[in-house]
Amino acid sequence: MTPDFVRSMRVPVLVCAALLGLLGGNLLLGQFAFPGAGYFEAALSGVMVLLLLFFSMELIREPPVIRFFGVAGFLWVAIMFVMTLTDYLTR
Amino acid sequence: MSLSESLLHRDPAPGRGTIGRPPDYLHDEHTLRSWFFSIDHKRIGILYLLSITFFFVLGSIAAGLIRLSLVVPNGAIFSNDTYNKLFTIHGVVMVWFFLIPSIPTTFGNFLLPIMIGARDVAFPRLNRLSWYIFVCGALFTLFTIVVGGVDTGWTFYAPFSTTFSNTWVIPALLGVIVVGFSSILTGLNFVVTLHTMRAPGMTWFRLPIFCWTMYATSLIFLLATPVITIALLLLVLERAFGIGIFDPALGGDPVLFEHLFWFYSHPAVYIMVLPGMGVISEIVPAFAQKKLFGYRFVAYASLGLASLTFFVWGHHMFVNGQSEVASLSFSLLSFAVAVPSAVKVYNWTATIYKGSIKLDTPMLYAMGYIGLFVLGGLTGLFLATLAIDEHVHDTYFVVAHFHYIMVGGTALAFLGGLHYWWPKFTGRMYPEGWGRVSAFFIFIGFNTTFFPQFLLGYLGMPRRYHTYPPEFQLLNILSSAGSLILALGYIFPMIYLVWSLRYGKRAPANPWHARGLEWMTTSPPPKHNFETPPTVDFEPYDYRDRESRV
Amino acid sequence: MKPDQQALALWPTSASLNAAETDHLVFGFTALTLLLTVPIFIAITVFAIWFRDGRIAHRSYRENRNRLLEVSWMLIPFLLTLVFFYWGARMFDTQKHAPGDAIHISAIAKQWMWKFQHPGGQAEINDLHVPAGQPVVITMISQDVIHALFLPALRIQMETLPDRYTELWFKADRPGTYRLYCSEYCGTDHSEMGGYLTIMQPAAYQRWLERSSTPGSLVAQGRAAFSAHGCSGCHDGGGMVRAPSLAGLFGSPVPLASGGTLVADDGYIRDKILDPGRNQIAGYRQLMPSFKGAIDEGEMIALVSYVKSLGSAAPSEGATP
Amino acid sequence: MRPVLSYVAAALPVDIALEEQFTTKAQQRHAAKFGMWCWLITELLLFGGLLLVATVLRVLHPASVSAAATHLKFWIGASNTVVLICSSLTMSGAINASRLGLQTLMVRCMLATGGLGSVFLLLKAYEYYRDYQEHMVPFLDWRPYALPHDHASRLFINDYFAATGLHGVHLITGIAILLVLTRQASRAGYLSLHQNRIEIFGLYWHFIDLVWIIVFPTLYLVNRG
Repeated sequence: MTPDFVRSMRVPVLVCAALLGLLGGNLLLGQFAFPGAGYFEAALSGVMVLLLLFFSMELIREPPVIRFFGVAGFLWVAIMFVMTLTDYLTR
Repeated sequence: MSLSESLLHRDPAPGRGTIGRPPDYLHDEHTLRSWFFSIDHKRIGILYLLSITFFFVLGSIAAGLIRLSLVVPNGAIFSNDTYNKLFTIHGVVMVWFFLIPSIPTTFGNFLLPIMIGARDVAFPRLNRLSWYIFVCGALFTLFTIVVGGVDTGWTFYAPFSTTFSNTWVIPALLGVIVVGFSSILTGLNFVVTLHTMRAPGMTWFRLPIFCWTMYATSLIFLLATPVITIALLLLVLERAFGIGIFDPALGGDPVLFEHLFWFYSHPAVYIMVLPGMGVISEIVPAFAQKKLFGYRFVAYASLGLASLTFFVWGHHMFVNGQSEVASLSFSLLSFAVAVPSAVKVYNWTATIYKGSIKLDTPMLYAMGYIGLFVLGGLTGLFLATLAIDEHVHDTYFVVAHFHYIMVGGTALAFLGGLHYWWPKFTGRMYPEGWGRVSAFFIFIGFNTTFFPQFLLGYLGMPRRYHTYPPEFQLLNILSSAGSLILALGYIFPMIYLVWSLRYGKRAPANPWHARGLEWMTTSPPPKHNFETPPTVDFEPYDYRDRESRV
Repeated sequence: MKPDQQALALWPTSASLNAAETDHLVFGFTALTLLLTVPIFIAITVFAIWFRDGRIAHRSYRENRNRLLEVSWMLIPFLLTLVFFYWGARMFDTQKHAPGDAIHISAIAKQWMWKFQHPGGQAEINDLHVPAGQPVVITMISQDVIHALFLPALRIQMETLPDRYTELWFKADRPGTYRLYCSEYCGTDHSEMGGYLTIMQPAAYQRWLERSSTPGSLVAQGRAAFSAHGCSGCHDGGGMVRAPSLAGLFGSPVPLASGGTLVADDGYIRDKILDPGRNQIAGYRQLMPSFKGAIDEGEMIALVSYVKSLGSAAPSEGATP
Repeated sequence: MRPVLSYVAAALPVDIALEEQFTTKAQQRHAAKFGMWCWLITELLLFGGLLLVATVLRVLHPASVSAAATHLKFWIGASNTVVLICSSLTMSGAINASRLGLQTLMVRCMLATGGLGSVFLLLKAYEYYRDYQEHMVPFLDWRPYALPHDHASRLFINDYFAATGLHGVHLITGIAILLVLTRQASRAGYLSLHQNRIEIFGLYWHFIDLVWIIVFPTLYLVNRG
C-alpha cells in the first residue's frame, strides 16, 4: 500500500460508495413500491451504470472513439426496445 | 518521386525466393500445418475462400434439387418433407455459410491490411480462432444435413421450430449460433484494425471505399449478431429443456421471436449487400481509369446504411398482426433506408462517364451487378409499400427480390472481386475469354431463373410450396431451365480458375494499372505485405486525367 | 383467376376494388421505377461504348464530385417514392378498419387445413363461399403454428396466430371461383393447405346457406356451450357467486383493477375464458376457473359469438355492474 | 503521507511486449482496449435481448409478472449486487496495483475479486436451491409449479432463469480466466511483459458487474408492488 496506490484508489472507492448508496435507494424503492416507482428505479440504475462505465471502467479517460464504442451498445439496445415496444404498446 | 510512383512503374517478377527478395506468402511454407495453424491474414483469407466455396456448392446443389422438384406441379419428384428440408438447408447454408462470410472473410481478410498499409490485422490469433469457430459451426450444420436435415425454413419461426417440428432443429440452431461468433470476431478485428493500424498518411478519407464498407459491415456484425445468438439460444432452451419463452400454450407471443430474429436478419441483409458495394466501388474506377464519383457521399452512405438498417426490420412483419402505428413507421423508415443504397448506382454511372472503359471480366460482373442490384433494390421498395406487401408477402415476388439482391448483387460482386484480385491472390492471370463466357452465361441464366418468379409472385404463388396449382407450371419450368444455365455459368469459373493456378500467365504486380496499396506490392504479396512499410501521400483512386491509357 | 384457365397467365384477375387499386399502385410504382432506372441502363451502355478504352473522346475536366447533383439525385427519388408510400399507407389503413355492417365469418387454421364458420353455423373445410358486394370480416386464429390466409384475387393476406385473434376484411364484387392459400410456412403439407374462394351473388349465397347443413346458428351453439361448461351458473345471476353480468359487455370499456379501461372485443372475451387472471376487472374478486384445454377454438368462437349476441354496446337496462 | 503497509515489495518495472504487427506499444495497448470494448458491445446486446423479453412480458402480462416477481428472492439478489459492487472495487485495486508495479498487492486484489465472485456464485446457487424448493425451476417439472393457474408467470420465471443463468455462466468463465491470469501474473517479471492483460480483464469484470446492475432491477425490482 504505497501512498500513490492509496491516491490512485480514491476514485474507485468513491464510486463503490456511490454505487452502494444508489443500490440502497433502489432497495428502498423496491420495498415500499408505489405505482410510479418503476421509473425512479430505472433512473437510479441508469446512474449506477453510468458511474461504473465512466469511472470504474475509466471510459472518461479514453479517447473519443472508444467512448463512442462504449456508449453505442446502449444506443442500439435502446433502438431495439423503442421499435419493438411501438408494436406492443400500440397494438 | 514518392513511393507510389516508384512502385508503379517497376514490375517486379513475383518472388519465389529469388535472390534478395523474401518468398511470397504462398511459397513461404508448403506443409498443411503451416496452412491450418497460420496466423497470416492472407492464408486465413484463402482458407475461408475454400470453406465458403464448399458451402456455395452444397447450397447450389440444394437449389438445383428445389428447381428440379418445381418442374412438376404435383411435386412427385421429392416427398414434401424432403422438399421442406431442401429449401431449409439451401437457406441456412447460403445465408450463414456463404453470403454473410463471403466477401468480408475472404477479400476483407486478405486485402484490408494491405489496403491500409499494415503488416496484419490487429489480432491475428483471434482471426485464426474466427476460422476455427466457422469450421466448428460448419460441422454442426453438416451433422444436421447428414443425420436427416431440418425442415423449419431458415427463419426458424417459433411455435413450429420449438414444438411442432420433429426434425434436427437443435443442431441446426447450434450451428448458426456458433458461426455467429465467427463473424463477431471478424467484425471486431476489422474495426480495431481500421482504427489503429492505418499506415502513416492513410487518413480515413484516403481509404478505398472497400475499407469503408468493411468498416460498416463490421459495425453491423458487432451490433446485430448477438441478438440472433440470444434469439436462437432461447429457441434451443425452449425446445430442449421446455423453458418456454415464445410458447403460445403459456401465453407467450411467437411474434416476439420474429422481432428478435428480424432485428438481426435485416441488418444481416446489409452485411451481405455492403461488401458487394465495396467491391464494385473498387472495380468500376479501375476499369474506367477514373476517380470514383462522389467518394465522400459513398463513404458516408455506407455508414448511414449501417446505422439506418437497424430501424426497418418491421417490414418483414406487416401481415402478422403487427400494430398499424408500428407498420407505418417501419414502412416509412424502409423507404428512407432504400434510397442511399439505390442511389449509389448513380455514383457508379457517373464514374463510368468520361472514363476509358475496358470491358474485362470484372467490369462485366460489375455492370451486371449494377443492373440487377438496382432491380432488386427497387423491388424491395415495392415490398416496403404496405398495400403491395399485403399481396406479395411470402410469395415468389419476395423470393425473386432477395435473389436479385443476393445472387444478382453480392454473388456477382464476389465473382467480380475474385477475378479482379485473382492475380494478387495467386500471382496468376485467369483466362480472359473464358471469364467473359461465364459472365455471359451467369447473367442470362440468372435472369431466366429469377425474373419469371416476379410474375409468379404477383400471380399469387406462395413461397416454400412443394406442390402448386397447374397454371403456374410454365413459368416454373422457365425458371428451372434458367437455373441450369446459371449452374453452368458457376461451373466455368471453378474449372478455369483452378486451371489458372498452374497454367495461367504470370501476373505482374499491377495487371489492371489500378490505384491502391494492394497494387503497389508484388503479386502474390510477401509474408509482411510490403518490403518497405509504405507511407501514403496520394488520394484514393487518383487516376490521372489522360486521353487514353498508356 | 379461374384455375386451369390459360397456360400462361401473367396477371391475376382482381375481384375487388382494393385489388384493382393495388394493381394501379403497382403500375404507378413500376412506371416510377422505370423512369429512375432505364436512363441509368442506357447511360451505362452508351458510356461504355462511347468512352471505351483507346477511343479518342472528349474526356477533359472530368469532375468527380458535385454536391448539388449528389444531393438532388438522392432527395428527388426519395420524395417521388414517398408518394407511393402514402398511397400504400392509406390503403393499408382502410384495410385495418372493417365497416360495421360486415358479415362475420370465423376461420380456424389447423396443421394443414382451414375451417370456416358462417354466422348461421354452416362450416366448410378449405373452401369459402362469400356474397358479392357485401363487406365480409374474417376473424381468424390458429390452433398450432402460425399460418396465413392468403386470397390473391383480393390482394390481401393475414397471418393466423396461435395466441390471439387477427382479422381481415374485404368487399368482393366479381363473382367467380378463385384460389385460397396458406402463405406462412407451417410444416409438411403447407402447400396442400388451400382451397377455393367462391364469390357468389347475394341471392345465390343465401340459397347456398340454406342448402348446406347446419347444427344451429353459432349463437345457438354458443348458448349450448355456455350452459354445458357451467358459465350460466355464475353469469346468469341468481347463483351464490357474484359474477359480472355479460349483457352489453361486447364493445363497452371495462374498468380494470390496475386502473385504466380495456375495450371488450373478441380477443378480450377469449383471453378472459382461457386466462381469467389476466386484466382482472375492478370491483370483483378473481374466482373464475381457467378453461384452457377444456374449450377448443371452434367451441370458443361459438361462445364468443353468444356473448356478443347478449346486446352490443348499447346500455341495456338492468345491467348490474 | 506515511505508507500504510510497510512490508510491500518495491515497485517493479511495468511494460508490455510488442507484438510484430504493431509498430508502437501505445498502439498495441489502444488496440487491445478497443477490441475489448467492441466485445463488450456484443455482450450488452446479448443481455439486451433477454431484457427485451422481460419488458415485453411485463407489457403483455403485467399482473402475472408482478406475481412472479414477488416469488424471486429479493434479499439474496440485493446482497449479490453488493458483493459484485465490492468485487468491482477490488478489481480496480488490482488494476491500479498493476500500473504501479506492486505485484503482490495486485495478486491479493485479484484473489479477493475471485473470492467475491465465488461468494456471488454460492449465493446464486443457494437462491436456485430455494427456487427449487419452492417449485419454481422450469425444466425440473415433475415438481408442481408454485403458481399453477398463472401460465404467463411461468414465462417470466423462465426468462429469469435464462438471464441469471447466462450471467452466471459469464461469471464462471470470468473467475476461471481470473485464476489462470493470477497464476501467470504471480510469476516474476510478468508485469514487465503483460501488464496490459490485467487492465483488459478488468474491463470484462466490471462489465459483468454492470450487466448484473441492469438485470437485478429489471427482474427483481420493477413494480413488485
